[in-house]
Amino acid sequence: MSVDIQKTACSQVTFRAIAAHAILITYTLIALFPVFVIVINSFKSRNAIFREPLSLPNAESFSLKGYETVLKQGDFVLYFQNSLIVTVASLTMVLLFGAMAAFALSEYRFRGNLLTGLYLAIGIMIPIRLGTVAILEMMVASGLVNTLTALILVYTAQGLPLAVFILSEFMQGISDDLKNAGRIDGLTEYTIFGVLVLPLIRPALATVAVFTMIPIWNDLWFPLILAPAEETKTITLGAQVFIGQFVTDWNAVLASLSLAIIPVLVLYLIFSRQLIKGITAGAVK
Amino acid sequence: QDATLTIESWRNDDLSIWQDKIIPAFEAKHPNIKLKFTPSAPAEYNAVLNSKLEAGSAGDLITCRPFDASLSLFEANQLAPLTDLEGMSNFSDVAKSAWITDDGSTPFCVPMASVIHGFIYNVEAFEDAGVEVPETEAEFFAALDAIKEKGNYIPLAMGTNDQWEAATMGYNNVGPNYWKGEEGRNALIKGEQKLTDEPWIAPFRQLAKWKDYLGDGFEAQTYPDSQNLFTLGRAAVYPAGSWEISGFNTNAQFKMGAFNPPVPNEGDTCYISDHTDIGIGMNANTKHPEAAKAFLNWVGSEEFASLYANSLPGFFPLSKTAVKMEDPLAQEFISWREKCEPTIRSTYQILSRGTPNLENETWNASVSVIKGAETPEEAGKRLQDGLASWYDPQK
Amino acid sequence: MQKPISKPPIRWHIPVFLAPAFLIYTAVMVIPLLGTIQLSLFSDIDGEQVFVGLANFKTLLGDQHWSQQFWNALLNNTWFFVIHMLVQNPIGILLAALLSSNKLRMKAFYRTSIFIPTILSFVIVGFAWKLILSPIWGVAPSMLDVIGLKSLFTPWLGKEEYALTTLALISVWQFVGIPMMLIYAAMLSIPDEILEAAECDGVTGISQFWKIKLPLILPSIGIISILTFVGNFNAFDLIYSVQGALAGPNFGTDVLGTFMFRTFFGFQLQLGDPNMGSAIASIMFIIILIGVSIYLFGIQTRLRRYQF
Amino acid sequence: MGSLSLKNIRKSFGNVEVIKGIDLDVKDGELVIFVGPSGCGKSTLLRIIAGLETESTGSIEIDGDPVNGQSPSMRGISMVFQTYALYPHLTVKDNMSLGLKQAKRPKELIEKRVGFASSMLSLDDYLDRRPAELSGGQRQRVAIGRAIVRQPKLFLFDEPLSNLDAALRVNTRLEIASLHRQLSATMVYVTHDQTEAMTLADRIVVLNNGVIEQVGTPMELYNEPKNKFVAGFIGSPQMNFIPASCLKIDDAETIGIRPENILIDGAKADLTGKVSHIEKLGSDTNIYADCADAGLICIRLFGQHDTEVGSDISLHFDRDKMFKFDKNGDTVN
Amino acid sequence: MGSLSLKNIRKSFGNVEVIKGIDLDVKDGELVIFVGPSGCGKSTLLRIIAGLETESTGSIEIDGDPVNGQSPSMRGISMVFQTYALYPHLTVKDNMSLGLKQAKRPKELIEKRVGFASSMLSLDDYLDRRPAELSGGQRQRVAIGRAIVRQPKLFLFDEPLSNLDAALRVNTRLEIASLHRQLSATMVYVTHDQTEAMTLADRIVVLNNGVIEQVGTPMELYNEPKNKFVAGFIGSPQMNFIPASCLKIDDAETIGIRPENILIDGAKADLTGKVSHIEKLGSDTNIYADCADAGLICIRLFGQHDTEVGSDISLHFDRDKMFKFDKNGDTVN
Ligand SMILES: Nc1ncnc2c1ncn2[C@@H]1O[C@H](COP(=O)(O)OP(=O)(O)OP(=O)(O)O)[C@@H](O)[C@H]1O
Ligand SMILES: Nc1ncnc2c1ncn2[C@@H]1O[C@H](COP(=O)(O)OP(=O)(O)OP(=O)(O)O)[C@@H](O)[C@H]1O
Ligand SMILES: [Mg+2]
Ligand SMILES: [Mg+2]
Repeated sequence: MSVDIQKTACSQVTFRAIAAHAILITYTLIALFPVFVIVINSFKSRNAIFREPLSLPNAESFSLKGYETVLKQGDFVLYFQNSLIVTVASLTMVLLFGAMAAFALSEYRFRGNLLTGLYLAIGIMIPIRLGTVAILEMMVASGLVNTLTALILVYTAQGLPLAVFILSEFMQGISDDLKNAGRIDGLTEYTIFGVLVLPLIRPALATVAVFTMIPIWNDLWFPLILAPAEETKTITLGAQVFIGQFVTDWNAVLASLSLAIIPVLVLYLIFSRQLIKGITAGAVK
Repeated sequence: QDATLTIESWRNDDLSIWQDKIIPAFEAKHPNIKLKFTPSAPAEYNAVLNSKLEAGSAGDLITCRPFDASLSLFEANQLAPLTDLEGMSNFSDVAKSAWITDDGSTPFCVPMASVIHGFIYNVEAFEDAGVEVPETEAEFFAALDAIKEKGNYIPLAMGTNDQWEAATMGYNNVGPNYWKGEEGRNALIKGEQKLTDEPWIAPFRQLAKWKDYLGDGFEAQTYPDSQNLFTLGRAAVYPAGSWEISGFNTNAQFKMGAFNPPVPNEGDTCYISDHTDIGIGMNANTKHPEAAKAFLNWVGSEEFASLYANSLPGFFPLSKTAVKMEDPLAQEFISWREKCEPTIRSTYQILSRGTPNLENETWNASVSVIKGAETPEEAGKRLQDGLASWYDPQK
Repeated sequence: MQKPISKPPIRWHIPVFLAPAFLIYTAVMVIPLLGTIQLSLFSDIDGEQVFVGLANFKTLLGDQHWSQQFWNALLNNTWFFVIHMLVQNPIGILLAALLSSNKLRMKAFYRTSIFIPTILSFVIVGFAWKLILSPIWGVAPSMLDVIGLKSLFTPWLGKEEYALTTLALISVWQFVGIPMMLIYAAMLSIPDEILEAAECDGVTGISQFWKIKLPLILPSIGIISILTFVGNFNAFDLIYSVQGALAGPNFGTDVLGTFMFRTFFGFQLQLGDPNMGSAIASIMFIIILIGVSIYLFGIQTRLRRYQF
Repeated sequence: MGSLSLKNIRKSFGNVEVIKGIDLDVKDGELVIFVGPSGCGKSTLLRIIAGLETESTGSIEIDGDPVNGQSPSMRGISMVFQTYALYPHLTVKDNMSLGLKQAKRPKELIEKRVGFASSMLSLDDYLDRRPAELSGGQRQRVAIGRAIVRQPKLFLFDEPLSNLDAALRVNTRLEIASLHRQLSATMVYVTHDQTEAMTLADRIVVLNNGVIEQVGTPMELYNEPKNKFVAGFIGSPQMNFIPASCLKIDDAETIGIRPENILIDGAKADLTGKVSHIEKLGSDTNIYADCADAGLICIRLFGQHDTEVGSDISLHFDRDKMFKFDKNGDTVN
Repeated sequence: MGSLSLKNIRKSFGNVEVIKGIDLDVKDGELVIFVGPSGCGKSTLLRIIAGLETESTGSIEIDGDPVNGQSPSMRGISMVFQTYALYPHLTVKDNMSLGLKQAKRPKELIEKRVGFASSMLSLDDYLDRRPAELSGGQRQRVAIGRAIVRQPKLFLFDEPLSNLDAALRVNTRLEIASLHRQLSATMVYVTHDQTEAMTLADRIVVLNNGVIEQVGTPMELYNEPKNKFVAGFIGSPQMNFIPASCLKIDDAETIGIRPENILIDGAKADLTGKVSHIEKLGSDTNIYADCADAGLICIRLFGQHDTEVGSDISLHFDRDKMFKFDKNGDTVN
């Protein structure tokens, strides 16, 4: 009898694992199928895309035309670089400033705390796009049009509210005793923030980084308006050239956008490595 | 003095033509003027342009949408008046009508091109079904029936997902034959006809019949889907605008022909939509007005007309001087100017100034009618009510 | 040496922590947006901006043409949100829960794969799904055919009755990574020992999720709900890239975002009307503000947070 | 330099008052130990001294300067938390040196101090581990190490040795004592361990339910407890309390006698009972006798003894070492 | 029903082997106590038994059934964690009853058990609080309560009393002992407290550095330690170790003598020295004498004594109670 128990125990465990894998694999397929469709089609000729959207590229349908077009048209390396600079710089500012504000809001009680929190949260509620004209006027006035700085400022402002919102939630989870230990150790509030709190909310920072990065990377609107110049074009804007009024060069669009996935994917992988289990383990009883 | 001019445009499609042909041609003549063509995506063009103009960061030369969109820019002092531009004299009043103040006194954009509506067909499909190019509505439907019967081709390549094809390549394509082109259009503007009148309902009646000839699932068929369907040789007839020509030429592997919208009865005068579509104007705040004017004058020249028309078959020059088309399909389209009466799209001038917007409503109505969700009469009534709600002559 | 009793010193670090975020945010976001919102109280009369008070709002809610579109958009928006709450968030939580179970292999692979749709641009997402769901190119029909359900196929994106739900599901597909990531991050911060204690208590598997993990990640679920709410009521890009600014079929997928964009920036022959556009934006803002306030004051204050 | 003075400190959590008016003066260089039942407010009081909890009323002076409202880092203290509160992402070494680094002390000094602390606490092998990879006792030692490397004027220890084994505990205790002497630092120390309290303290503060029951040197508390509570709390096994009536004494309500002051003596029996349970500790033996009216009485004998459970036993109380308590539990002289 | 058998258990963290081959049989209903220096692997071993840590090699049987690879919940155990591991979102009451609820036990039973545990642990007043609002000792008691309400066949306690005060500790200890008898449950218990180990254990397992040094009843370990390590570890204050040469004994390397077995006797002095330090515990007095070659020697006297620090002292060792150890530290008979 006892042996039976063990067997069922084991099989229950494996069953659970199999069920978990089954669900995850199913969902992974759902998630990846459309991506797969895009990627295979970016390697096919236009006719093949629409004739047999599901088939893999073969000798006949294989074509790098899309990629060739992309590389010929404009300076894609530069566009990549611009996108990367803008994304990374805005991210850094959003994470740093956002975490600072979140720390102030979640750690200290002061008059106007709630109000400040609400004020900063309002930004999540209105799309910044609505302020376009005023932003553009401001950038024109300060001579920032067609500079990456303009984009970085806008994206920082755009990303901050969400970052503050999410980070302050996570910061409340950090043991008070830990911060207190720091205070007693003579750490200033700044070092407590930098040395204790920031490392401990790494998972949250990674999450926020990912959330912030995606809309920045994929944004079309502000590059179009604030920095459409050749030298400051971003990759998404660069890809937009292939979407015409009547004729869209799907090969090129697919190719350029498939290419554009790679850097975000890399950034994502970098950040998701910060999602570590047990970051606070062993801290307190 | 040296100047660099930036051109705002929604014509992503033309980027290489500008870079390879037009700009070098111009710069050869004006060595101290440099041109930069910076198109943005067509769907965002208006919004982007307005924002930039408002903030003062827009380019020197501005590609003009026809009618109100540009008129409002002019009224906001963002487009410069071009009354005394010499090049303007090369254009007829009709050509200028899309970019001129309502009183007809001040033009503000140099007309560049118009597009003509009609039908492009797959010659092999017609041969396969043994049908001839239709002249009348009856022949048209007979041909479609025959193709459908034969079953090798989808008779009509059109979808309703994106909505605008139904109105632009449907309603405004076949419509002028019923409302007699300019005559009906002007009557509508003056309030002498209503959208519930027969000439305005009849095109809907025809559209309602199209449903049976469209492909399966046309409700979700997008505009590129339709293009692909046709160029892949799976559809016989494509309700088209002339702008498709160059794209179709590269993508289709079969012989194509074109016919103008069939007339209701044999012997009727045919009308075509020859729509003024693209103009170019000058940013009122440009730092190089002289250079910009030099360019605009050049746009009015014969050289430009011929260069542009032949680089972009399907976009027909509007200048008075006749231009010879090298592309046979384009030549076919432009030849209709001689046998038929041209007109522009019915909703474009004045009638889409209010809310509800007649153009947008027409898109929606055309789709509903094709799908059978609305009868032609209901659609007409809805459009009329909408228009009457704000347009005084129709009240 | 007796020092005088000092008042608590000014805590300079608080303004220092807040300042950078506050300044950038105020300058680049709030002030421009205020300018825009203010437009809703004005009207363009003969090229002059004239103060008209709440007239624009009256038009929006009173004029039959405007109000019909508005309510349609609001209703669609609500449905859009409901689907996300019912589908996206449970799936996201489920996936995160599965991923955070300790012994699972290939975690990183699953996590990354499931997140990939979220990093795609709307252009690609729109293209891919239109291609897949297109009745013409046969991806979805032929796949349904394989499992013998071809008869179920209809051009979902083109039918008024399905289009919005289909779009919402596409959006769920795209964004499920977000709740997943957030919940996953929250679950990571639950100390192992608490879960071990639960194991010993016989609280395992699903009941461990309900009784231990879920209460501990409740604040994150709150955040997700509010983010979903805000995100959905601001939704625009996906619908715009799949169905265009007119949000067809027959405004079946029109949400406040597309309605506002169309009005504000104009579309085709329709000229942009920043005044009415910002009136719509203001109403959107108010709706969202109400939702967020309900959350902040009604729910968030009641959610307990636990320190680990 | 490191004196501490508390005046009428009170603290409430919500409606519950947990510290109910504490007055205490700790002299410079003194080592004061707080003892008291679990939940009586020891940790809270320590946290108030550290500035981590704001007192509801009352004033605190360190070194003669009022520090109310001052931040913990300004007060120049070190604290060992009952929950350790280690920095989970830092190695043992960094946990210990962070405070010094922050104070920009020279590298060599930091090395030296950390080296000293880690060898004193036998942590040398673990310097590069993170807290999660340590055993409970090792974590506790890191927490102690972190406090002592900073050598402040005032140390606050909250049960710093509770997870250490006997040998290490004795060692660490001795090290803390010598640290105390060397640095002549003031220390406030919470412990549950009688031995620790008795051997380490200059003075012991007995807390109960948020108030101070008695303050005094260990021997004062042991020999002259002010009341029944203190008498029962100090000394292990606990003092036996017997209704005075059982012993026919009438100037008191209750008689207290420590287990070690009871003799087993058939001749002069004050009470008789039956052996109910025996605890052999090796060096001593505790015998529990059931004495009818007087209840369970514990007798502590030196060395190892074999007494059969259930056998009869006669107890003689050393009159000189008896304590008398009145109705309120106060000591009667 | 609740027997436990460990065979050659080993466990490594990365490269470091912390459990180095443990064989142990615990009989049904036995209370076994693990003692050993901090970091020797006690908690790890307990966690391996619970199934929370997978052994690198070896097999575990509970009730005669191999349980390797089984999940903790299947093993029918209760555990008190050294770090408490309370559910932060549940009240004290819910913390205790969750396991029973999960097992779908009837409401009344749950009420009864929780009521019993909370009154036994003096937690009645705190039933509706959450862990964050409790003192350290209160948290620890909740952790104990949570383990005992489930009444499993095998209890695992990791230093369950370390944060309790003396009185409560004695009480809880007695309650655990009676629980043990009542339920005839098997218990494995880790403690650092000598008294706890000596009084509570059926058998004590002395662990050192991942291996078992000796297993036996408390008195066996006290009276017949197998080696110097055990001799030094059991008993407090620690046994004194003196080089055999100092006493002119040559059949051993080292001589061990417990502090309580040293007499102060000028007549029969085995060693002389100077008093260097005195610890007064009230009931006993520990005198530390500096004896030149023999080093610091601790003498434990019953009762209170006043000896001046610095005075000369002569020590006499009870020959019968001396332990002899060879070079390897093993006991010589
Ligand atoms: N996750 C881990 N990674 C690496 N080493 C570990 C880990 N957990 C424990 N150790 C090490 O294993 C050894 C045994 O740890 P364990 O917790 O079993 O000790 P313990 O006997 O319970 O000590 P204590 O009495 O201090 O609680 C210790 O030296 C510890 O540093
Ligand atoms: N945050 C809080 N909210 C409410 N009550 C609290 C809070 N913190 C502590 N208490 C209560 O205050 C009382 C004193 O707590 P404190 O931690 O000072 O006790 P302690 O003397 O340190 O006990 P122990 O010896 O068990 O650590 C306890 O009864 C506890 O339940
Ligand atoms: Mg405490
Ligand atoms: Mg341990």
